[in-house]
Amino acid sequence: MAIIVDQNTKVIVQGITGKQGSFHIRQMLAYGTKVVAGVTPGKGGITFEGVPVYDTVQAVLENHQVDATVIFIQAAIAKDAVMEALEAGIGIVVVITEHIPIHDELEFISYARRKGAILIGPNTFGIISSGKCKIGIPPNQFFIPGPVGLVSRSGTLAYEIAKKLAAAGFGQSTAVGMGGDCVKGLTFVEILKLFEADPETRAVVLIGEIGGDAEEEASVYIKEMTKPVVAYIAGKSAPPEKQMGHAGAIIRGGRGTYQGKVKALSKAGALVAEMPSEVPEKISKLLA
Amino acid sequence: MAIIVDQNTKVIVQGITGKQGSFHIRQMLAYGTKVVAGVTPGKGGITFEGVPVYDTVQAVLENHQVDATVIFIQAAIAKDAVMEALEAGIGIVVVITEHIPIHDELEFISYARRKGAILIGPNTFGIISSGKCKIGIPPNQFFIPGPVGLVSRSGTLAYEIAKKLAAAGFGQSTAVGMGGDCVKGLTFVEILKLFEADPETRAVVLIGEIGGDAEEEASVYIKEMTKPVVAYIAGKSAPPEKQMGHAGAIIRGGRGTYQGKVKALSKAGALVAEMPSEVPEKISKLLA
Amino acid sequence: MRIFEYIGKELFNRFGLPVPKGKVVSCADEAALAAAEIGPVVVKAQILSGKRGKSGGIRFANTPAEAKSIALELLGANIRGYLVEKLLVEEKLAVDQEFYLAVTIDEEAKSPVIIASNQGGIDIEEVPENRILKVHTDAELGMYPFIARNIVRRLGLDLGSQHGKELVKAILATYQVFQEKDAVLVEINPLVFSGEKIFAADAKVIIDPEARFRQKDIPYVEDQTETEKLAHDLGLSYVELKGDIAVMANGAGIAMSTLDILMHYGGTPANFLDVVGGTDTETIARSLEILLAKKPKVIFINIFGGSTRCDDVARAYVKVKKKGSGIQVPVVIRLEGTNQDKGRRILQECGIEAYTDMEEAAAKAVELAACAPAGSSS
Amino acid sequence: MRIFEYIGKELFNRFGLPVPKGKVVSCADEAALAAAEIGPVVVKAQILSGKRGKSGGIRFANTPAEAKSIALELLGANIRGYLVEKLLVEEKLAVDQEFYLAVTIDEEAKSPVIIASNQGGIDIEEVPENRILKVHTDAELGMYPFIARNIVRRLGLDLGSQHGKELVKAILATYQVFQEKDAVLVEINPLVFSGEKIFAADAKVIIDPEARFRQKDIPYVEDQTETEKLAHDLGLSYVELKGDIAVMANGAGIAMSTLDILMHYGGTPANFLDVVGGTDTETIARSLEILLAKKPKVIFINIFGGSTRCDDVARAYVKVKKKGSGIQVPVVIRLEGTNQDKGRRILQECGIEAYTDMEEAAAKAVELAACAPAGSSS
Repeated sequence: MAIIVDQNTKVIVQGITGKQGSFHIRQMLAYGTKVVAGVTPGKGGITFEGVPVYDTVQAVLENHQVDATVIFIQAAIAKDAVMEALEAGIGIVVVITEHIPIHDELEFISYARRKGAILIGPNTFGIISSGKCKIGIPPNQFFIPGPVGLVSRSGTLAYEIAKKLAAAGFGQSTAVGMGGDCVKGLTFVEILKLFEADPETRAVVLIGEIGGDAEEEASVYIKEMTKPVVAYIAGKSAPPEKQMGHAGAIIRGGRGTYQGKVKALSKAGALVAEMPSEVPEKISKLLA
Repeated sequence: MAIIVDQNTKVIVQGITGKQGSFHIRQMLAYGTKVVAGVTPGKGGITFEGVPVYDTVQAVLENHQVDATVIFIQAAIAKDAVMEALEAGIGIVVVITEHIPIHDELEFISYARRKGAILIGPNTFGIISSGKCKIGIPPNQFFIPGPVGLVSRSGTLAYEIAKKLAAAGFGQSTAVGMGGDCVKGLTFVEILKLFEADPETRAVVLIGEIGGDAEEEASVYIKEMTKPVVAYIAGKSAPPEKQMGHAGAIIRGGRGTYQGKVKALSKAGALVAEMPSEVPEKISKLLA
Repeated sequence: MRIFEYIGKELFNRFGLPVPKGKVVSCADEAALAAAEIGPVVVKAQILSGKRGKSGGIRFANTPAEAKSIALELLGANIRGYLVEKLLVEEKLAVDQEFYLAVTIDEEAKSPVIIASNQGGIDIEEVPENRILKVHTDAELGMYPFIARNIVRRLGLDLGSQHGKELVKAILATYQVFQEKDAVLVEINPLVFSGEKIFAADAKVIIDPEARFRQKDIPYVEDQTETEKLAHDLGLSYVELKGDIAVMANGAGIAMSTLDILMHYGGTPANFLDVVGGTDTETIARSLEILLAKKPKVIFINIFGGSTRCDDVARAYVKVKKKGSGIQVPVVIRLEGTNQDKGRRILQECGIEAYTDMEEAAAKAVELAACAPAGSSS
Repeated sequence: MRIFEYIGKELFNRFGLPVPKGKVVSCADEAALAAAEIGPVVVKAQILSGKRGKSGGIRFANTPAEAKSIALELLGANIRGYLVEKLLVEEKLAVDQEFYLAVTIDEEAKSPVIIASNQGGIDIEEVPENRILKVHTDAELGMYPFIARNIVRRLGLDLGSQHGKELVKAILATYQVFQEKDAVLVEINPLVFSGEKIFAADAKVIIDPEARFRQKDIPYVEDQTETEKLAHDLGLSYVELKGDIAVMANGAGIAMSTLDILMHYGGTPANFLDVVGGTDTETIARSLEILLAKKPKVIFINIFGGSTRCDDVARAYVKVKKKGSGIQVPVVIRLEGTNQDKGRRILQECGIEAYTDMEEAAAKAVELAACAPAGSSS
């Protein structure tokens, strides 16, 4: 078991021959992901890394069964690619692209909701069900099967902690990147609910950051969860009102502060780690 | 029984104090329709013909339960009124207004479909379940309870034939105006299906006209119906390629001709009347 | 409402769809000048009709002198019932490939539809069904580049090629014209590749007449007789026909049916006039005067009142009757529906007994027309 | 990115939302001339900060002389950390009623939200919750007049009144600016009624920086230091801080965490630098040079490779090291993730042993910074 994706998930890569796509298709294949096809307009007909390339998503669907797609398309035209996938009826859309205009994001997130599709991201590292399927960009070596569900707003911080967990002997059932932009498809709460229901997941690590109120929202649901949650929040030392890379990480009107998030999470029963290295320590105690 | 509306249907009138709305609210009340409120922006708070008037549909819904709305709003701004009703969740929207731009119609028809609402029209006389509820503009006196379901693209022609039916002793279960524009919400087929399922309806009169292919489409379903259908098609003498008032009544590329429609209907088992007066004669024989 | 080819091409140009270099001229000397500037040209009569080629309305000229002589011939000529007042003098393209492209509305699907074929340049009706692509769009969702890419792919073009990219852009631009200009049809036949570039070699654009209020920048062409224009200005639907019984009815359906019944009884209608629902006394009176001015043998007023109220119609009749030269032709009136008793009484005071049955009334009108001398009203 | 009030008002004007009569000036004489033309005026410092009123940046002048003297005082002054270079000299309105109106994005609802209150003119944070209206729209469906009518009704205005109608139009125009200009915030406080008319008396507009490529007509204000600008031109996220340990990390989350950890060990970061995923050797080298130029005591490079490849980072280090004046400050490098072994080897050839654990590496960087003399690199 795992959440959202597993060893049977058939994946396509939109933007397969681009700079990002061409690098990560290799990594995904190496991880064992069932990549059935790629899309690059104008490159239809070629084979890339052993994977057939098509001009459009529709062309793929005329030849393959597809469960999920991953978008490596430059920000300015990413909306078109996401809409293409959603319109074609693909049920899981992972949007790696960062710097997408937020008005474009609002539109395709709304359309995904209307189509009943799961949209992960944008500006996410993707999703990885350890040992089964990786859709996105995390380095392969730190994601090994295990009892910990991991969800994060940040990519590298998630890898960091996944590695520390692995070093401590704890693999992950599934790791999901919620995405670093202001608005996103799947949220903490939706992901936590899936982990709560997943028999393979015994504890959840939530990696948040300052800005927005995703962690405060998550706290409301964590209160109801039967599985333990360990949280780490980045940005304790950030000066207020300075944008720290993620558009979401703006402290606005006193909401979204480090202190507020830690308080909400603690009150809900989550264990909050001060430093990344404390995460495996806390997990270790919980699952001992 | 009746289709779509009955004596319990709670109706509001959008554009209640306008020229059309103010006339027809009286007629609807006289017919016994349960008109619970009206909407005219800027007139909220007054009472008109005994009916409370509100500024917006939302304001009505804060105070009343509503099943259906009828739109008497000028064409240029009708889309806003229809979207207002749909967005507020009203399940039956009857659009009397004619001359609405077709791109506006495409949008609100698509939105109605998305919201699962029944949209009747635009450019329709409305719907009348005889003796129970009238939403729209047909003259009251010719619509008396009876076994005939009536559906028509044209208003006055429907009244004409309803009157002739009544004179011959046949009232109507429900009469529905499909609307005279190129695109419409409820179609012949959808309405015929409702009549087929309605125990009170024993036969159906379908009034069509040249142009479009609504009658040809209807024929496909008529073949499956257990109830008899009598049809009358206007426009036998119309010269080709001349627009006859209804945007739908353009004969294009040979499709939509009088002869083609009559042939399709006859083949499907419908009895086609040459003259309006033949309609009650045929019904009379069928229901004798 | 149709617009001239050259106006359609101005729209295309505005939305980034390339058209051949060209000039609109209204005299032969201008045509020669344009040809001198452009080189070998096509001279195209600007009329609101298709099939211009087959009717001699599209001609080629290699020299300014040739262009002038063709212009002299075409200007003022009548092609397919239309007077030629303007010509489009356009660069003659070296055509490498021709496509058909249109965006219109599919009534059954209730959505816009893009129609495309790689067999352009001939009537689309003559292209085999399996060579015509129909792609529906969602009116709420609108157009996206990926939709255009799928069309181009299915037309067999390489999306990576210059031609493929140009065609994607052309489809997007065409859709934008359709969407933003409230068109019910934008048709380009042919859309051509000339070298690496794409051009809309023709432009058939029909704008939704109901959207005219928000499309004021388009110079509409009046494709109407004087009388039709008068009626349309009143907000009525009017079409001139060739018979001798003038018809007024309320509602398009009943008006069409009225013509059918008149013909059934052997009469011939002089027009189609739909006094649309809710029209007031004054408008009905004005439209009655329009009918009178055409000097029919008989006038047949067929009203089944819904929004239109019978008393308004009766009052309109009385008003016209009492005014100026009055009403000199026989008038058959049928009144039924909203306020019918009031209307009937008003007419009775005027000495007219209204009919209630439309078929009976129609038969009477045909009978009166058969008896009346030609030009009876003068 | 924020834009100046006067540029926001130009946008409002373009979308049909009235603003007070005004002129932008950059010298005191122009201010006097503007006041002479307009009458009693408000002189407003054009800086990218709120709370200008409380800081003396918004002043009233009844005469041109007064306007001149205020302008002399404000121009060149520093208000809330910003240099005042331009003033907006604007008609002083007779204010009858003040509203608050904003359109922004609700992250939790994932949709646009209109925020309105009839308690305008004061900080919206000070208005009681129950006096603030929040209405969400559907990003796909967009804005409709009925939504504005409901807001106006709920604000307690008569929709039939002139004020009611003006406010409906103002809400629609404000939303249009938000939608068409890719804004993340359009805030008007106050929106005022002066007589029968409505005016946007202030304009706070923030444009989505990611949409800058399609909003080229807006004159953006550079609200960045020189170094920040250099980094942003490379496509990196960079914020200047006050400490002495220069930080490079890949990913906003890990970069933030890196600062947290440095401070946890008693260090102070000199900056936040996120070399976003997938950045190449050249860009990383350039950003390393940017860090060097700020003369920190220590540089801490914390890379956990995903899209960013460890060998690219190592090569960038080697490149800068071998070039010109090289690298004169201690550098602590932590490499982990994609191509980590390759990266490690490259550094080893250069005599550097990369750390694998970021906390250990951070502790080392703090230790080195504590030992280093001030301005160690020169």
